[in-house]
Amino acid sequence: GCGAKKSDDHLARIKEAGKITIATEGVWAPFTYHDPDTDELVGFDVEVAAAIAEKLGVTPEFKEVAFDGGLTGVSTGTFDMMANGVDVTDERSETFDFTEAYAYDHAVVVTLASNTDIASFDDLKGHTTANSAGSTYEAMGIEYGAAVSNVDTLGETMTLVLNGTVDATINANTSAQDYFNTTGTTELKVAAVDPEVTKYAVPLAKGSDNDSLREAINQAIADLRAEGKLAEISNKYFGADITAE
Amino acid sequence: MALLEVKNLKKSFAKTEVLKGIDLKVNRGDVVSILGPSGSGKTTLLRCINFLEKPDGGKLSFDGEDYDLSGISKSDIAAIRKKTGFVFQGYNLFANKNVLENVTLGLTSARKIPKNEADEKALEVLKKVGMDGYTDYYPSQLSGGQQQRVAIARALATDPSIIYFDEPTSALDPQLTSEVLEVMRELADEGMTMIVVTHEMGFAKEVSSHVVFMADGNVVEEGSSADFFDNPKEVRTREFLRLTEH
Amino acid sequence: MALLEVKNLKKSFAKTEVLKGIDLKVNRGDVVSILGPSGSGKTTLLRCINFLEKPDGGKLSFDGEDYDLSGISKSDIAAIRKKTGFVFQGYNLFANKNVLENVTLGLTSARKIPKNEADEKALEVLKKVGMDGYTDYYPSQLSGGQQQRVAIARALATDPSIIYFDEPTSALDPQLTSEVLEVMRELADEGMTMIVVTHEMGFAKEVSSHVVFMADGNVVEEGSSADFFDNPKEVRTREFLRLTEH
Amino acid sequence: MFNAQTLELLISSFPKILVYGLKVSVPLALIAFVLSTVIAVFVAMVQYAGVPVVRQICRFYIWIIRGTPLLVQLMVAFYGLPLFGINANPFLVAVIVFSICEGAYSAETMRAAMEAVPAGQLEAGYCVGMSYMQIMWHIILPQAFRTAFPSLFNALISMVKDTSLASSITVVEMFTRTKQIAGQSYNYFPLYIEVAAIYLLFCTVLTFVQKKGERRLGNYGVRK
Amino acid sequence: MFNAQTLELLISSFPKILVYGLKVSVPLALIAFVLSTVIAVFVAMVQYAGVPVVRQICRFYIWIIRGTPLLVQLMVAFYGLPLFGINANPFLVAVIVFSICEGAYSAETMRAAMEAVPAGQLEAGYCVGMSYMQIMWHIILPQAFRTAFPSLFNALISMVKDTSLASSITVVEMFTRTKQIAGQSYNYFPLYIEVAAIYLLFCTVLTFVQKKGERRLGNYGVRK
Ligand SMILES: Nc1ncnc2c1ncn2[C@@H]1O[C@H](COP(=O)(O)OP(=O)(O)OP(=O)(O)O)[C@@H](O)[C@H]1O
Ligand SMILES: Nc1ncnc2c1ncn2[C@@H]1O[C@H](COP(=O)(O)OP(=O)(O)OP(=O)(O)O)[C@@H](O)[C@H]1O
Ligand SMILES: [Mg+2]
Ligand SMILES: [Mg+2]
Repeated sequence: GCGAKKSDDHLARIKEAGKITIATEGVWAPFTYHDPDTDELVGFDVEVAAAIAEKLGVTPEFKEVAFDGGLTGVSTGTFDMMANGVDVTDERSETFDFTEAYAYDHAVVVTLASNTDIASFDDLKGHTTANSAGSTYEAMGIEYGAAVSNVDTLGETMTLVLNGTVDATINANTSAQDYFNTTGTTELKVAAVDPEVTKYAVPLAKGSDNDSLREAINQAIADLRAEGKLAEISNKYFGADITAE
Repeated sequence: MALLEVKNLKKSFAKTEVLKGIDLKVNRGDVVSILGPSGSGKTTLLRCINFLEKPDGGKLSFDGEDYDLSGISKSDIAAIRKKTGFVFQGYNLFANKNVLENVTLGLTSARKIPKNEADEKALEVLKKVGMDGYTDYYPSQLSGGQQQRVAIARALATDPSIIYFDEPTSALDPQLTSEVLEVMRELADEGMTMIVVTHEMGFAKEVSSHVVFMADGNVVEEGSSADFFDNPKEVRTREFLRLTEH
Repeated sequence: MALLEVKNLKKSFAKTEVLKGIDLKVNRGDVVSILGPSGSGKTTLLRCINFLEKPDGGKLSFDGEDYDLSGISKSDIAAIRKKTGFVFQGYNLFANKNVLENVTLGLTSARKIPKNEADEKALEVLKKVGMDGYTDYYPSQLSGGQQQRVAIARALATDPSIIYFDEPTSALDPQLTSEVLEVMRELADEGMTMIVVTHEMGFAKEVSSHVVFMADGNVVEEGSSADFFDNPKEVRTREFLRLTEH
Repeated sequence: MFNAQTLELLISSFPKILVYGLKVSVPLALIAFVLSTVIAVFVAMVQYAGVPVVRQICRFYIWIIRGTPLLVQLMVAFYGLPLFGINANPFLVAVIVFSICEGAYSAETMRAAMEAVPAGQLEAGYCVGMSYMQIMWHIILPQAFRTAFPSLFNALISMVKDTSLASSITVVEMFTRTKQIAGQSYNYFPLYIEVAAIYLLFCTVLTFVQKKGERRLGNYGVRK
Repeated sequence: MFNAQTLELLISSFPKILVYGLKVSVPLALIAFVLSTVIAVFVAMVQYAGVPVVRQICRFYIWIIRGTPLLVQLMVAFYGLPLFGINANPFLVAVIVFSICEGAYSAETMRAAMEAVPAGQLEAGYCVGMSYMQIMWHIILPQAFRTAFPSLFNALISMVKDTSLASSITVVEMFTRTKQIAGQSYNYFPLYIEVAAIYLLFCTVLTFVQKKGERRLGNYGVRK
């Protein structure tokens, strides 16, 4: 409540409130989206975050928000954490303190099934790709010498490939597979897989205030992994276990 | 032969008949004053013979050609307008053009006269109305009397066969009124054909050759200026003349 | 004792001195006409004594109180305005209010008079100017003469000690002018104190008790109405009277 | 892309999207419209009257607000406030930010409309003994409002669509709701057309209300 | 969040963002502004003159365009065109869609401005023998443009910010560029403030140009 002196420890405050606020987009299947039948917020990240909250002994309170807003809110303390398939890089680790990874993924190149020009990431040089601005995949495209266009959502990127507007898109293997499954398309294929691993983790605001919370979440992830819970959730959404390295 | 002759001109707005069959004849060199109470249709008459309003019926003969007023073609309208000038009660100078451009625009744009010729002509007519010192003023920088004199110059510049004036002095104070009436008096002396809607009895009496008195959309009385003022025949005319002499 | 006395009123706009030290005295029941050429400062004088312009200097005594014109307080201005009425050349009726509201607003809003009393008073003054049949008309639906009569009613409604008129008929045609002058004549007959800036020589001659002739920011000549017109002393006055008789 | 399945999706999603329009987008825009108009009237009056210091503050407000993106304003308000210990409801923040933003634009509209009222109206008010505020209230503002009304309503119509920016501060409105539904099937295009049609519906209704309102406000007997 | 590292980020990103403003956002807005004004003049003239069928088409255009979100218009154009075998350059599509969208709003502004030119100006033009188009060109449009200029410029200032919507059709402009940079470190907030400051800079310049332009267009000797 207002006026009462707040604890200096984030975890203590969360426990005191009995709830943890979790930012998530809600528009990105199968990580965070609305179930077509029940309309409820579901997804891999949503269930993992709920399981973490349970381990912390508090109720999860999801806040659906655009990606930029979610991260900003974590850094300013509006949200306690974000669960949105946020992938870790060194540079981002300077802005946020990340927990241990709860899932692993690989970047893949998606092209038209009929495409024969692109069989590896190196083949991207001189071709056009599309990705959302600021994503890891956009950076990869630039790195491999592709001309990158920007759009907002996975659906739009795939549309561009299908239209022939761009030659390829780089995305998470998980997302690409989900797109293939959901839409049933046979016109697209995975043309190349990046051996490098992408780590999904929970970003927390910088500062010693968060040390105990990070510890607790790390512990929760370890426990959930040991219990097989993470694998269970992963199988439910991806038909595969992506939670082990 | 008359320069302009109107026969049985009719005009209604919605349900009200504003002109109920006007006949009017103007010879070259005539100065015709149109008098009448407010709402009698004087402005509407002038606007109809220059097609700013569409007449409902009537015949017009102008400069030897005959036209059917209700069915006249766009090109005939354009042709007649090129031979007439119009001076509005509210001047209607082009707000975005200076004095010189106001006068030359009808020459350069409508008649494709080269700019230097048009400027020459404009200076000539501006001199006539005493406004040649104001070529680069905008209308908003001039007094009402000055604006009206420029409007007269604009009408003169195209060498019209006839000029229509709609209450050219009614928005002016007495001194400015004198200025403008003086210019019109000179035009009359030079033989310009004019139709003048006016409330200035002095002007109507001294300058005009004919007077037409309208009421309720009809011509009630007309005649030579001397006859009309010295010897009005109709009751309505006498009543009107008495009232305006307050 | 005079109802209103102005001493040495001065007013400049930017560099030009428009009023160069005006003295003016008005007794209860006087009707003072102010004449003068365009630009002589007549309007500015009226506007200064009702504080629509801020005077640069001078003394005012009004209804027994003395004020310093250049340093007068807001509350004094408000107090004086509640005892005066102003009729503008351009009427300035409230465009968003109908005739009745135009007249009552000064009562209900400025003087907190109950609505029914205000309506009663408004109908009384509207009747006086012959406009009681138009209570729910908007200004834009009235002719110029009708608007000016409503403006007079609006000024009358607050029972002012004096009414200022600034060329109340100059925007009107001769017939509408007669209507308005008639109303003013009646007011004069009833003993209303008035200052009237006008170009209507007939009105100045017949109705007013005093005439003030201004030129270039000075009072050139003043006197009783009869003296002024029959026997003007100054050259400028005579010249002016000659010119306005075109 | 346009097959039976898509049609079914469009039909089933229509009420879901519509309800977020009626529940979030339209109320947000309407409340912000009313508040922004209040702000606009105040700011316009301060400038019209030339109140010394406050006038400069109002100019500064207009400069800053018109010069920066609404999205950033929303984020500064929502994520900046907690830094000062204020944890406001996101819908409330959205309402306030939209009001403040639209207020700056509308203030300029209102000011122009007030300046278009002839000076004689103010003077006539003084001459019948009314105070400045009485004249504003009874004479100047009603006339200015009549002039500004169509522009203000135009702004309202724009605002209904701009509410989608509120998704950056956790307000799920009609457009974000559409994205949620589209995210299930990756079938964005048809759903975007559908939401555009719903916006069009709202705007048509608002345009109709505007026409009625213009007539209601009256044109004071002026023939058009 | 605001530490030495953030400061360094802000400094290093400033030129990167600015260059996309100068290279994309501002040119896009300026070109679209010019084209939209041409459209607006045409559409306004058609309505002013009351050209029968074309007038209805113009009303329909205004209704559709003002009623639907710009984002959807962009996407329909960009993703819809390939369905007809047209693969247009995204910047070109953005220019066209922004022009068409802004054209609808500006057309209403221009129409109101034309209707505000006194009818006597048209009549006086006829009376000196000018044709309808000559009167439009020399008299009505110049005066209307002078009146509409501040509103049109307001729209331009808004458009500079709205260019960010072009990101949905692969055009990287200033705001998307900011997102790209922020995406590397996820340090959104400070960078958003920075981009807002750059927008403010542009808008300040545009406001200045507007003032100059208003003076240049002249007010025909009217004292203000
Ligand atoms: N556009 C119009 N629509 C409807 N009625 C009109 C229109 N123009 C004029 N009238 C009406 O036609 C009648 C004649 O008007 P007109 O202006 O010709 O009179 P007028 O003799 O010039 O009067 P005034 O001396 O006041 O100028 C009036 O009753 C007027 O109300
Ligand atoms: N607000 C103003 N700013 C600058 N000059 C002004 C202003 N008002 C009036 N003047 C000038 O002051 C002088 C006197 O003007 P005023 O309107 O008082 O004259 P007037 O005697 O009423 O003339 P008229 O008979 O034309 O109404 C004129 O030269 C006029 O240009
Ligand atoms: Mg007339
Ligand atoms: Mg005056």
